[in-house]
Amino acid sequence: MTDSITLDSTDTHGHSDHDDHAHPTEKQYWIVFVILAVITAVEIAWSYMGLEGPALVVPLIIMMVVKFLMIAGVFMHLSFDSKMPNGRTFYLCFGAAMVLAILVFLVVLAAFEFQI
Amino acid sequence: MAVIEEPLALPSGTTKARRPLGAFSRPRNATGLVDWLTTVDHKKIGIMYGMAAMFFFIIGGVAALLIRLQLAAPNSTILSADTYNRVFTMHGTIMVFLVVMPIGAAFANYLLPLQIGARDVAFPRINAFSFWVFLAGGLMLNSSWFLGGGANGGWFNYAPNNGAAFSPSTGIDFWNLGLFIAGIGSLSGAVNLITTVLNMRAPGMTLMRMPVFVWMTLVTQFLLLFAIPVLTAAQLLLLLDRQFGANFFNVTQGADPLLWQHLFWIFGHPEVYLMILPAFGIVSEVIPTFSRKPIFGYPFMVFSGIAIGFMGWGVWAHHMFVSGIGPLSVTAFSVATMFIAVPTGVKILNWLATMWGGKLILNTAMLFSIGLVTQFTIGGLSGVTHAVAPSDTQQTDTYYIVAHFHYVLFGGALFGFFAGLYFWWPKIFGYKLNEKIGKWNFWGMVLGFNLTFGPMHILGLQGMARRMQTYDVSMGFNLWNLVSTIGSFILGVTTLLLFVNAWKSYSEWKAAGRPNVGADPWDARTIEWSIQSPAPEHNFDVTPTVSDLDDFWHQKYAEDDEGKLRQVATGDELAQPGNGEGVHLPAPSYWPIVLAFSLPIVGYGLIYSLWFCIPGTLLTIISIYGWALEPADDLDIDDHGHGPDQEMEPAV
Amino acid sequence: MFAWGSKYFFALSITALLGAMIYGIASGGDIVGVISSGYKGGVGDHFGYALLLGAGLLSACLGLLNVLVREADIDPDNETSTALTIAPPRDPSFWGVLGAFGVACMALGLSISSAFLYLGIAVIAVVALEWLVLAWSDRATGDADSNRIIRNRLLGPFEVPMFSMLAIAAGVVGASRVLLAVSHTAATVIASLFAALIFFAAVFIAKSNASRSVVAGFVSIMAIAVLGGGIAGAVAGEYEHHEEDGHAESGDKEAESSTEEPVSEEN
Amino acid sequence: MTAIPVEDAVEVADDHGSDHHDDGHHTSLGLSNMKLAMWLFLGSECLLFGALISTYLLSKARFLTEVLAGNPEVLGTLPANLIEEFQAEGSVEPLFDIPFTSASSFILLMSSVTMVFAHQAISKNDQRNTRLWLATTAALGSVFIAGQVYEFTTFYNEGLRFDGNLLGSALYTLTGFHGVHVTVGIIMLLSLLVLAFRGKLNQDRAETLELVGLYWHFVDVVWVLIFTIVYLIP
Repeated sequence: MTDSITLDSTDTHGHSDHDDHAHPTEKQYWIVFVILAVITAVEIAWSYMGLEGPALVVPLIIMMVVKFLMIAGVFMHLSFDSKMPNGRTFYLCFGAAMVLAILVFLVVLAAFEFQI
Repeated sequence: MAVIEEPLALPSGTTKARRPLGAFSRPRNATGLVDWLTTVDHKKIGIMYGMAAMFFFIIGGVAALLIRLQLAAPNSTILSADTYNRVFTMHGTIMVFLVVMPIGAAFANYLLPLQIGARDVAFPRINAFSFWVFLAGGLMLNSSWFLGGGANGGWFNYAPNNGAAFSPSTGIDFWNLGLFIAGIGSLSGAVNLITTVLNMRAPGMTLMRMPVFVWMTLVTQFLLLFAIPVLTAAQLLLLLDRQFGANFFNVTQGADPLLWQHLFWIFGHPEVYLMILPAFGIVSEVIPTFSRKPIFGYPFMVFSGIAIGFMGWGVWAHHMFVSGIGPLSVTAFSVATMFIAVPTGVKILNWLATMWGGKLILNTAMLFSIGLVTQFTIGGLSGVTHAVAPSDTQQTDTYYIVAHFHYVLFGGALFGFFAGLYFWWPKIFGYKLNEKIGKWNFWGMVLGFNLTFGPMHILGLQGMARRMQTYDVSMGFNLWNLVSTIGSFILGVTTLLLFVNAWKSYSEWKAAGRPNVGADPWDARTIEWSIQSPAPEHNFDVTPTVSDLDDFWHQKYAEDDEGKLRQVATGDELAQPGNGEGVHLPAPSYWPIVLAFSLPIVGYGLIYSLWFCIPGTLLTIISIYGWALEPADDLDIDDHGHGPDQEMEPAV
Repeated sequence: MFAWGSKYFFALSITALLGAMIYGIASGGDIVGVISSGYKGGVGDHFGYALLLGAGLLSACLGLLNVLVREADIDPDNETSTALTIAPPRDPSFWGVLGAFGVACMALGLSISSAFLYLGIAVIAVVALEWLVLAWSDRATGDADSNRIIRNRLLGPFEVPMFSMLAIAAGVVGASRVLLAVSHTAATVIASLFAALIFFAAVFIAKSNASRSVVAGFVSIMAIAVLGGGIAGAVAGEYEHHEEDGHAESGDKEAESSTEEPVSEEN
Repeated sequence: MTAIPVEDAVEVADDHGSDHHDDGHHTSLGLSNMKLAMWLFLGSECLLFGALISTYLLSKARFLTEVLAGNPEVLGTLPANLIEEFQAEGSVEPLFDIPFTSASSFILLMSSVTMVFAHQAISKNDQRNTRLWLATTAALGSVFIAGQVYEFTTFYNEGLRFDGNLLGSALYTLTGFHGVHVTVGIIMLLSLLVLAFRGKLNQDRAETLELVGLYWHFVDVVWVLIFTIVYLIP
């Protein structure tokens, strides 16, 4: 199973289970792992820089989101599974929950801020 | 799932020899009680959901009548203040969690696979588990009646009153753990039914060809899937507070008890919609059938349902306008709440437009549907008055609120469910319910219902607070409370006519030698009417191929040369004969019920003695593994018999 | 309907339940409390009562499962052949040894610490269960292979999760004792090194053709390191962070690294 | 892999069930039921952890307000040195041992990558490496849990009690709940390992392993959130 077959066969059959062509290669996993490790290291370093307020929080949040997306996309195969027919369903089910959770709980925390 | 498939059955009738993973064999050829306890048939599970809900309905109804009896006259002492607190709390809890939700689940279970042309749900064993765990939770909740009294903090059990300091009796523990356990059932049911709708549809049944009921159930299950965990989280905090001394709602430690209100209502408002949407789905099936017209604006029906589902998440704080959440929050949630009236209004208009110009057949099912449209509209209108924050500030915690939510829940949800019962009864049990008693049932309920809850609007505006145990003569509440109590007894008696009707119709049918009611007694529209009544165990002999919305109706009626609509076949001519030869059904299993009833043991352990948790947890773990390692006697089970309930591996 | 396997469990259940009541009353409970499982009034010694009650309920469940499941399953042909064939010799069993260990633990617990008592009771309970099922399944049919299958079918759901949890518990308790016995910095370093060692050893094994025995050797050395380190750490006690006494800590660290390093080279 | 017969590839439905053939062998969306169900379950878990994380953030904020205001009820639940540090920093950061937690985060991250290798191995029907990676993942998970036991013991020794104040309740609940999820994951991995050693975990069951993997990665993702939100942002 070479890479060219991977690309060709992805669109022709939709069996997610057993369709291992669509999944990333070991090399990709290693690259992602190294990137994740580096981001984590940067995060920790950033937290030791003595910054305060948005300068501290915003980059940390951005790095957290990037890590989240990389794990969900590559390790959990979301970005690969969503390329197959109807594969976006996984994406939508999980994404809807995620967005809902973020919005709802941000509103809750905001409501406590604005409370009398 | 399995691409590498093993032969289903050899011609000789023997199956290929295989080595199961271990564990116990599955029950085979079970009959009688064991059959019901181990069944994984979605129809039997649906019926059991319905029966369990009716059982709890009677308990909740008795509680309601006790409340009304207490309030019939001023300074009444029938119930002590403490008992009164317990009775109204349990009434609310039972009616919401153990009656309205499971009746919705009953219809969803019975009808969903039939309406999408499936053999069963995606995970039949999880389906059985969902029911049993709901029942286990419900029974545990109700066991509190005998073990020191039920919960007494209102159905929402606000913090910090729900803490051990203010509610030292075990009632709230039972409330907490019972609903916790029942919530597991709702959650697994939601996962199961969503998978079923998305993945088990018959050929040609595209999303926009699904009956409205299926759509509304799908939205409902998504609401459950996302709302239940929030309640579970809140209950976890309460559990840790009460049983393990945590401080989440401990005000002396600086905790903010509003956290409970937020979490509860983030769950609670979607909960409101997930109670009413199945009923909306039911009347959206009944009204077109008896108006002899297709549903008006099908896409609008679907999208307004989805819109309700989404917007239901943005309005929870309108339950908290007077709790001090601040003017900004009040304004934002007030506006959001007004907007949610729009999709609901769209639905009402669509039902009216469906009936408009139709040849209405006013049988009991249709009457109950019209009852929903009218009564729910009244409740919806009083709901809009709550959206207006200044007005709501006056109405909060008065009987006006009680009137409002009974108009939407009883007048809405329950009328819808009664419509559904009268409509699908022949499909489920093989005989029609008596129309004469049915009409008594309907008109009696409308009368009793409005007599009970109509006056509560007035009482509320007069200033009668809800949850108060009694009132003084001088307060001027006497007349309308008496009217309300009289109404409630009319309502109670006429509601029981359903049971009378079921019994009488059955005995007449039996006396007449069980005549076949036919596959399609109502000349209905959707594909569940294309199979025999009662629905055979295997559902469809051949999986239908769907090419239209209301496919069955389109098979029966076609346009002739002049463009006029004519009947080309009757439902009974088109119906499948009900021959299940060669159909493999998922095998029954002991494990769902064992697993479900192992959870309350842990629950009782948490309340009484942690030592009880040990056998409970052991039994839970063993049954999870017994389930996961259960051999599939029936090879067909491989394809849709397993669920990924965390620890489960497919037992091939 | 009740074959003797289920009778066995039911008898056990009744005995245990009766025992629970007698024990409850004997240890100061009252009769109503004992019968109502502690709902009304005292049950005497909670621990012993709950244990016996739990045992009774569990064996009732097992008996019920037997009736429902296992006994419907006996092949009549094999059933009759039981009488004809001589029961085959059992596989070598370690349950007896483990049971003796449990009794010893219990005896130890009575004089030293209640933790040993509980451990002993748990071990004895497990051994009793295993032994009962083994003894019973050995007579179930005349065929040793199907007997073993029957045994596995009954005990698989118990053994797999129990094995998993014991493995986790051993690893977690052992490793955390080591971490607790050393300073914060050392804990961080040890945890990182230990995880990195596992990770890179796995990568190395995956890439190489390391033989089964090498892998098994590595795994057992790691296991011994964790358990041995855990015992050493537990004996050394928790590190006192405000004292300058790093003696036990450095000793532990050396012990850890000295067992680890040769292994990675070996691979 | 090679096991996919050509007919299957052709037959699979690619729009909403239009060529759905028989009961359940193919699904309307062409997606696996179990995988869909797993994603839905994980979706609901998002809401659960969302609620717990917000509870932590709120409780921590309220706790700090009380500590800074010198509420004696709250101060009484903590040793004096912790209170001084909290008041000096204006945050609960002095409680945490960031280097150690960072190591834990790396360990969990490693276990995620070993999990995908296990899935890759079983996709290639490589029994040896499937077992190897399953065991490695479980071992790394156990090290993480051991780290959590260490961390909890340290917090406890420093004077933070579960039933003492808001911070203790919220912190132990959130991280403990995550730890329970990791433990359940390890139990699942070890169960798979037992099946693998009994020779029952073959390529047909790659999906089972993938589902456990999804759960495992989700738990890792939750830790990514907790690590940043709880530990790094004061």
